[in-house]
Amino acid sequence: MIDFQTLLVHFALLLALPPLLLGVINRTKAWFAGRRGPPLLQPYHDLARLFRKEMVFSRTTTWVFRAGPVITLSAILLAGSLVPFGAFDAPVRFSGDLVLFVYLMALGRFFTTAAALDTGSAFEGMGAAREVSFACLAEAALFMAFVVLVRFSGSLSLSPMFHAPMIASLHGLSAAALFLVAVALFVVLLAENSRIPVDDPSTHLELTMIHEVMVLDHSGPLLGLILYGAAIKLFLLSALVLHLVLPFTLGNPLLDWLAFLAGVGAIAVGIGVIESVMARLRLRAVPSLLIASAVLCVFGFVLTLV
Amino acid sequence: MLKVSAVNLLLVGVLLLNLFMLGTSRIRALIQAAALQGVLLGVIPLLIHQHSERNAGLIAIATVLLKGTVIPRMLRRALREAQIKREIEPLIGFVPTMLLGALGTLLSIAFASELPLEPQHRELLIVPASFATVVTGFLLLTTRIKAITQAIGYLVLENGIFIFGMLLVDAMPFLVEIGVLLDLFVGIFVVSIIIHHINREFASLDTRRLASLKE
Amino acid sequence: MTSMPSAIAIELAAALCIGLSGAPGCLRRRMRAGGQGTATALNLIGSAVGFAGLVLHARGGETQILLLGSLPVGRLAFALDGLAALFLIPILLISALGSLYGSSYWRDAEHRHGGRRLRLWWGIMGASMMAVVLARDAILFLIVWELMALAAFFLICSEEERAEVRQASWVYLVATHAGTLCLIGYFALLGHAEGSTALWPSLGSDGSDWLPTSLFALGIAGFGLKAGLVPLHVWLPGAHANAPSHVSALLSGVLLKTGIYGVVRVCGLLPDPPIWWGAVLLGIGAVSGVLGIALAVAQQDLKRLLAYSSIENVGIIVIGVGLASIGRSLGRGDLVALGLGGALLHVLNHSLFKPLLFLAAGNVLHATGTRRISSLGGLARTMPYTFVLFAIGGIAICGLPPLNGFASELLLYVGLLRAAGVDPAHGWAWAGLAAPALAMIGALAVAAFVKVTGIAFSGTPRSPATAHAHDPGVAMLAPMAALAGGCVVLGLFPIAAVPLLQRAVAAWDPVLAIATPPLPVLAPLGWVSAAGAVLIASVAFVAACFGRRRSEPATAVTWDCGYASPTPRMQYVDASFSETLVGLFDWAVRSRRVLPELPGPFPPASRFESEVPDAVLDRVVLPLAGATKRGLSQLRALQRGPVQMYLLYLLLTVVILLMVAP
Amino acid sequence: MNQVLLLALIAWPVLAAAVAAAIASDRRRPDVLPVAAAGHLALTLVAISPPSPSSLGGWLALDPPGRLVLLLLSVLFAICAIYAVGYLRYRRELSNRVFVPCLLGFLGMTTLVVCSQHLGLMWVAVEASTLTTAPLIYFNRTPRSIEATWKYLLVGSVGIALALLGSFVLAYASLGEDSSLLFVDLLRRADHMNRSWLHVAFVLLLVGYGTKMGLAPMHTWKPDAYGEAPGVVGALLAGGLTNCAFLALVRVFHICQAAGEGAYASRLLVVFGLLSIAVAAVFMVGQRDFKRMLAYSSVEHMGILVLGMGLGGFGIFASLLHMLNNGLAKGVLFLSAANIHRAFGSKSVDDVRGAMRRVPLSGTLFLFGFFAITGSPPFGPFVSEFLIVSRAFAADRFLVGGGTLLLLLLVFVGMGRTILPMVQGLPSPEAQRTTYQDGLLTGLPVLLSMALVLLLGLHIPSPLEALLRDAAAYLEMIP
Repeated sequence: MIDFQTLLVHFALLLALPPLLLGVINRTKAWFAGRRGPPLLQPYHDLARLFRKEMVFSRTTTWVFRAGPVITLSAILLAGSLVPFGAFDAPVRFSGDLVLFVYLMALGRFFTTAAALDTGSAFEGMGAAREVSFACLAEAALFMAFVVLVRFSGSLSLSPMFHAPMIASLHGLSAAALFLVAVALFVVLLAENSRIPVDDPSTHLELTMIHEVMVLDHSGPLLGLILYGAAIKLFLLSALVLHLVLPFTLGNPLLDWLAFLAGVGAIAVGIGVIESVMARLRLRAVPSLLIASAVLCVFGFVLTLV
Repeated sequence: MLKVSAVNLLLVGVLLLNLFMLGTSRIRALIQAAALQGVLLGVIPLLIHQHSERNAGLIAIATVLLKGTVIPRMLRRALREAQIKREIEPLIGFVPTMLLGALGTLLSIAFASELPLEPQHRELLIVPASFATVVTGFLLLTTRIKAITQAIGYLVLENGIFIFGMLLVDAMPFLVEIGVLLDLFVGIFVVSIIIHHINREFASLDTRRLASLKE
Repeated sequence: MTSMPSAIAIELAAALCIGLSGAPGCLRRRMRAGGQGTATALNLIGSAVGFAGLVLHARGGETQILLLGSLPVGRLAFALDGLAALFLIPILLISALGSLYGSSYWRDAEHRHGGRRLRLWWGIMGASMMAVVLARDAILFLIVWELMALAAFFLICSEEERAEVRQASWVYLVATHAGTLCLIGYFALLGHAEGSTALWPSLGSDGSDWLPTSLFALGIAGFGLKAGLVPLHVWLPGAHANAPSHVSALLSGVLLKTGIYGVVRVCGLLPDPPIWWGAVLLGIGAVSGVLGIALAVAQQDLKRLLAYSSIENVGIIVIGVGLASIGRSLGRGDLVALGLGGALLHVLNHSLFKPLLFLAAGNVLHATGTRRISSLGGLARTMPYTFVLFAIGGIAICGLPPLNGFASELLLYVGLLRAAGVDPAHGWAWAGLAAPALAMIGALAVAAFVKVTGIAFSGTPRSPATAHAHDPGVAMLAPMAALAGGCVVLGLFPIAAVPLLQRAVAAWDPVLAIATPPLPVLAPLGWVSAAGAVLIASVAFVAACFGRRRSEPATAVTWDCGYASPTPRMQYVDASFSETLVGLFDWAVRSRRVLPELPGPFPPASRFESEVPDAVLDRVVLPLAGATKRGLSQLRALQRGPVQMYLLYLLLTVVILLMVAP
Repeated sequence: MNQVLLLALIAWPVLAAAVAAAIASDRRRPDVLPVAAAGHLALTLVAISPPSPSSLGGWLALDPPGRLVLLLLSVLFAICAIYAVGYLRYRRELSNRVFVPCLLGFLGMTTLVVCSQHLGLMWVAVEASTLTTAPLIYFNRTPRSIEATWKYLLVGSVGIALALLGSFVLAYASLGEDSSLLFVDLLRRADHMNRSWLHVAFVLLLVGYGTKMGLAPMHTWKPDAYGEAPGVVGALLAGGLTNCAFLALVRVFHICQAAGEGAYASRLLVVFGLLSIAVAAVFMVGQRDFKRMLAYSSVEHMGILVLGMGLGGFGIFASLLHMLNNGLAKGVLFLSAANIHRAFGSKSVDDVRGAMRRVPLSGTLFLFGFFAITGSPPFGPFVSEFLIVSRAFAADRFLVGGGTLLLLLLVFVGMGRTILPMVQGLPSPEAQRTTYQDGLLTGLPVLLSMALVLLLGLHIPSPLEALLRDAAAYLEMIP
């Protein structure tokens, strides 16, 4: 079902907030490094600049190269309309929308990687290969987490699923299960957005291993779309994780909105902290990290059986 | 009663001939023995038939003629044509074959004693003698190398079966007896022809040369 | 009611028309281009008639048996129910489109020997497959089943002068015969249990428990061999790779489905099957799916890759069947509807996009003469139409919205999650574990098809033949366009397929089907359409935002991090692309590598090679066969030649038998 | 009429043999064959239609199983007769002065086997047929063919000798008032028979006639004989002579059943059946000589015959049906194999490639013959083998049924590995030098028998079905 009054607020937040998240992360990292760091709104400036720029295309590229960022962004936006923010249900929710959510992400990945390969550059091929390879495990983990939540909520829609913890978390065992799922989801978040310890977005482009290297050849507005889409993806997953770390509502809509913003900000800070205190994993170690998160979810699943 | 003992006497002779055939090392002697055995067999029907003398007589004559004279002559001719050493070459030595033959005879007697007989055949040695002769035939067939000795083995095998036929000399129709003899004759005839060809193609009757067809 | 026999009659007429399509060509004199047009026309007419019959059946009521006479021990009994009708669609569709494609792909001019024979068997295969789904008698079923198998054999070895084709067709022949023997055992046992050769009976559950179990095992083995379930898939990759491409399309798009059809019928054997039947099927399906697509990712041969992805799709379908069986054991109609409905919808979908992909591969093979992905490249520029069609197929087969693959996988996900989470009291939670497996399959499929589109079609050509490739004529593109259209339509309006699915489910399990809400209520098919529409709209919108800007953008050489003149050989190749995943699945995939040794500081030119043998065929079956042969050849000593030995056998036989005589 | 019919049936081929022997020219002589075959076929059709003839006071008669075998024999001989004419044209270098009369004599003797209702007479006929076939095997006059003939003659004769002993023992077992060796009397007096003598008799007869059939382990003569004999002879042996021996065995088995010893006999039959299939499978795997491979296939199918007979019930019907199917399919295989042999000048698999291109008709028919003989639908053998397996399951002999299926798979693999490389691929240049081409006389008979095999798979004509049912009923009925 769709309710339009939340749709507006929802999309306003969805479109406006994500770059800010990046700003928060960067500020946190700078603070740890003892720098002042860029202003919080720096990402907005970057995007604006990119959208003004000219584009340069490699001669080997085809329409896939241009379509990639566009389709990816649209898919992510559509997925965004399914995610409940804080105490509020998502504007669009129906039984089975979790599948649509995951598969829209996959659609985005398909076109990002296809566009990367379209340039015929070895670097971007490498990035694409890693992206699709790690996604296999990340998606399995994500779905395993969803299965646990489905068993909690008895529903197949993201909004009830992620609001279920409010009721369920009273029970001790299920609290443990929820904790496992929360950790797993956080790992998935880091992997899907290629943050440390999976990938280091802040290194120089050629040296990053997964996401940034895929977009080497994109320039100007297309690059802007890509970065913007990535930010939205980060925002969405953080919103999902948020439900598990503060599984309650204050009752008052305004307070709830504030709580939500604060929570998302806190998660961003957390990401920043992790990026500052941890080193990047060896590439070979990444699969075991993701498998571990999937296994956590399986444990959670088993806990729901007893 | 007298008949019975006479028949048994003949059968003992047959058994002795079996052992001799297994033991002898000369093909000519082997043929002689087979012929003699044939003659002995020819006499038996005359002794044990109850009625129908005419048929028994005819069978006896036919048997003596075929087994005693015609077939041995054919074999001798084959032997003469094939310019080969007159010795029998056994796969396993003569003494072992004789021992096997003796063992076979004993087993046949034991086995025959298991089987129930009609009252009029109780005293007769026919069944053990028949089985023993069959075994002897098999031994000749399986332990001798020359093609012609195998033919003789087949002849002895047939003799053994013929002995068993004595039990049914009344039940078995004349026509069949003659047919059997005729088949035996033709069989040996064809065999000797093949032996002739073997000798021509391989310049010997050594069946060890006949082993090119195998897996 | 009365329309039913006529519907069957129409289908049989269509089968006749298709079956004889190749015959006129053979009547002509040799070496004269024979009846190519006739064959295609007859195929098209036949399938048109067949579809008309299906429409008639959709109008008319329930199933009736049509008796046409008798066989030595069976009857010529046919019937058309919802399940059969659904499986008829791919048969009719692909045999028509494939023959249209083949009419210019496999010209008599180029294939003097094979041409007419191929068309003859093509027709026979189409007809026999129709008969397989229509047959209602064990003997008749076995006859048409084997006819189908033999036709497939002759189609696979169309190019028998090539050694690898002969090898592949031989492996296929052994596999299919093993399957047939399993089915002979199955039907013999069934006849023993039922006392008749009528199909498809449902046993009373009071029968002794081992009988249904052994029937289930035999049936799954026999039909699984045809469907290509792991580990029975050994014949599949070689056959699909070495057959002419439109034949590959027919094999993968339709032939495998007859195996699925059998599996579905076998699961319908008991009114309340033990739950482990469904569990076993779920397991087999998940394993087939994951291993199939993992092996597909590792392949370096375009058509072998597609073949392995067929194994994956069969696995997905069998997951659905297993879910339906579980639903049957639990008495939950929603699981039956979602599981079987999803499986059958995926059958339809797969018979759209897999032939599309194989035909596209055929175009590539036709234009470049190679199936090696690593020697292709840049085809997106030289063969634009083929590329677009292949991309559509690829997106669809990954189950991505807004194309048709998504709808069927959605049904399966919903079914599995409902089994795990909704109404847990009457559920079977472990079914939930199949959902992540399905997700992993989907992600791996993305990897596989990104690899193909990226390496084979994007970038720059890696060989001169590739550089001068070009799109084929409209006669080859039109059938593919039709299939692609099907993918889009079914992707945007999956509701359209619902009535077919409902009828099929009802035919499979009438009892539960009545008490179950319709599919659109159980699964958000309407939302799928909406999401697809919105997605397309938003893409259009964002694209428009850019379309109106700027004139022609500047072009440059690909940025290779400062290296100014990249060569085609510097591009990423498929083997390196899949290296990580192959490493991840090394326990199953076991790739062979030839590493170069680099002596000294200035090593000479050396090469690195890696290949991926089939996990089962090359590592289990063939070594086993060799060992068996060696073992048996030891026994040949029994027949060394000396006649004395042979006579001894007689003597020993007699003696032994007399000893054991009572 | 009714009296002389059978005499005529037996005398006619013998007469023809005499005529053939009298003809001087090698060119003209073979033409006797089709005439004789046609006459024999006509007489057969009269004979198998009721009322059933009998003569010599019941010594000659046609029991229901006999009708079947006679029909098969006559049809197969007709097919082979046409083929032989064409074949002998390619073998002008060899005199057929012995060959043709022996073929006809073989027909006469096998007919006698089928018609004889007397234990002793039947034995005489079987032995006679053995002797008439020896020269046929020796037709090629090569050292190898001598060896084959020698082994065939020796093993066959010894086996037959055992059968004679068995006949005597059986006669002795039923000795008593008004006892005779007519089957009717034996059946009538069956329940008075002495059990232990009966067991001995059955063992000896099984081994004896089993040798003639080629059941393992008495099959050893078969690959040699079939491998060296001309293809047409192989077809007649595999489709005709072995079935006559089978008929003899079946008659004895029938007596055992009548005597209430069916269980014992059936067990032996099943054991020998499975053993034969297994041995055949073992020797087929990796077989390089395709004529020897056909010989092993014949061993296998003899095993299937006795297996079906031993399983009883509708297994008997199936076994009789399989006898027809196997006979005709063997005709296809041996004759097409002979053509391929002519075309490539070798019977080693290593030299034969691309038969479907070199001799399209023979190659294709050989391939389809392979599919038929391995029990693939829609050919005849599938129906009978399916029935036999079903019978095994119906009789709760699940291991027997499953084992049979496994062995059949092994056989399929073994045969296919040998046959497919022969028919597929491109023929070697040597193959083009031989003069042979498929002609009307060498192609049509093969096509004809293939058509019959296919027909039996799809539809059994009602008269034939009636014959089969009578025969099965006759064998199940215990007087």
